[in-house]
Amino acid sequence: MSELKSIIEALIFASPEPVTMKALMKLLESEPKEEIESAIAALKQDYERPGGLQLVEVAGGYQIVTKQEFHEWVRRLFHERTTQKLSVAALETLAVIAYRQPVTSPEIADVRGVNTAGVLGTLVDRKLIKIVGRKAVVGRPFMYGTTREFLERFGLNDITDLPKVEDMSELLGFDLPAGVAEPAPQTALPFDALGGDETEPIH
Amino acid sequence: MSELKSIIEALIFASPEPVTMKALMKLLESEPKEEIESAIAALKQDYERPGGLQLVEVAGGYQIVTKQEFHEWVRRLFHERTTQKLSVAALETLAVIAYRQPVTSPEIADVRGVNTAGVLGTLVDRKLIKIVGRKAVVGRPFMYGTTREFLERFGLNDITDLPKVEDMSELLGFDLPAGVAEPAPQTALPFDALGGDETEPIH
Amino acid sequence: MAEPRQLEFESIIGDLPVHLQNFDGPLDLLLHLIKKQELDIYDIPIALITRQYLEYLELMTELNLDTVGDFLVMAATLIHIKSRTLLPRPDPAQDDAEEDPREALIRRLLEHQKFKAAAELLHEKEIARSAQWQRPDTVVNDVVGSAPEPEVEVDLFSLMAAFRQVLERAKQRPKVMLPPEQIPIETRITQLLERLSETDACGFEDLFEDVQTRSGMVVTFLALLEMIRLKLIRVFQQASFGAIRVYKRAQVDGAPTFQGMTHE
Repeated sequence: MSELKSIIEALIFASPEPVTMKALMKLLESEPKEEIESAIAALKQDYERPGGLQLVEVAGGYQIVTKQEFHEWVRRLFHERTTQKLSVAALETLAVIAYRQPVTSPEIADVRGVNTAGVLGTLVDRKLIKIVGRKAVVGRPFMYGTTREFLERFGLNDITDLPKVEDMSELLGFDLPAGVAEPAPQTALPFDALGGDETEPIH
Repeated sequence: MSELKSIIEALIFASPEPVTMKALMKLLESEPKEEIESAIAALKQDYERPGGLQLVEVAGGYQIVTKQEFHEWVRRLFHERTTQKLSVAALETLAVIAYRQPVTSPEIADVRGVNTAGVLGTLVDRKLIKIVGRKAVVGRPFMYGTTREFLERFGLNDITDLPKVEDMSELLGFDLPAGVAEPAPQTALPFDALGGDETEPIH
Repeated sequence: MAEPRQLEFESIIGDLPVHLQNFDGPLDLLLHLIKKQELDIYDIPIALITRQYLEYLELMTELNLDTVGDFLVMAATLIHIKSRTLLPRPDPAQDDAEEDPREALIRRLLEHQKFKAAAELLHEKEIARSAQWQRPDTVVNDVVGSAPEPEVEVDLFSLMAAFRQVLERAKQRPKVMLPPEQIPIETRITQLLERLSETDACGFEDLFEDVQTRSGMVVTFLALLEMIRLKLIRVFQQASFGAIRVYKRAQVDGAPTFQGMTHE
């Protein structure tokens, strides 16, 4: 029965786990076991055709997966995925740099509450941030700032064009926790840090 | 070329989101565009066969999903749907944004007759809309537009895929006489607002 | 037996349009009134509709609904339109640019209606789409080996939202208490001596007037103890729990000297 085969295919495709015969019998309770079995046999045969997918038996159930021979392509898909998007950690780091620049790695880690050294490399590779100088403190850490590409990407004329935290709360209808929007030294949004005197520009 | 078709099928299957032509061209850089296009055409035809799965075009890309007609069967696999429902207010606000984008909060409130700030927050949180720029008027209010997630959720390929006004007469229960349905600057439904000159696009 | 009570309640609002929560704003309510009476949207009997609208508004006010505000503006508009219909029409030859408020209202109603319909069509699309099931992510984990890191689209909003997220998280973290800038005791002694030189004696509390922080108070107190030891001041209390007064002392021979004093 062709419709039964199609239903089983849809079920196997959509199930987060391999679908066992037992599960199928429960889901298709009005169908006799033999009918289900022969539908599965027919489906298996369907998947013998050339194509990118295969029907495998795993953990006592059935599952549709890509064929082994294409694994390299699939792997590549996940590698390439990172051109348009950023991980949450990278985006947060970028946000801190955008609003607080110039800022050092320890300072970013301090605001985010986690170490972000690895992410900085990604952002530099993507040309969204660059090293803008060194801070005149112990260890002379690099200071990071956003690039021209960053401005272009976000459609900003210059960095003062970034929406303020206050704008966000007003327009999105949520309140910022008290103190955050205030220009306290730890939370200040503005760009007063740009070209501050503790910086040593490179070249 | 049958192998190319298989690779594309594997990629579409494995991708967590619809695979665009652009992404395919990047992944398969050694293949000429025409080859990829004809492979996709052939794959589309393959999916015309009876079965539980279909190849759909959504959010500007291709995706393999189960056929609608088996929805009830598949639903049995899950205890409940994980996607949350949208309220009528959210849906109506979304409609205004979808057809009028880019559009500001006061403009939306004007059409809906109520302030929608709270709903906007919800829609932003659910990634169905996003800020796309600021309007060059007093106060420089944010302009909102729909996201890729919006297209995915509603099964639209792109924004021109939205149901047309003509399809609405039935729902409206009356005909729109000439003059009223005319695309007057303030009342037009279609997509004339996209890229209007008073806007400052963000990307 | 809740039923009779409910009936009673329904009879109160029986001749009123509908359930209150059904309306999302004044345009919604107006559309409902028009539809319910099968009125022609292009030729609304303004007197009738205004009366019904106001009745409804009155009920809302009685029930103390907090959305009344949105509805008041529309009431004003309706009354304005109604009053205009009572006035003699202006000379049609005199074409003034101002739009007829009635036409403006009709336009808004149609517009609103159109988007309600659009929302319905969207909802149909949504239902159709939700009947299409996607491959669950777990299957790909099996293929690729590990779950790819969740990623977000990079745009201005996500950037802002990320920053807000960081700030909120920072807010929730217990603050590291940095030792506040401390005034050295020597400096405080000099300050206090200056203060006492203006008056020969003052109240003990008065010497704390200019400090706000706890640490400032501690420093002031330590400074006072030191000043007593150096015999720079004398402290008197009238009675138990009485006011404490601080007197400046002339320098006493043989007393340890305070290094910070400049006039020595």
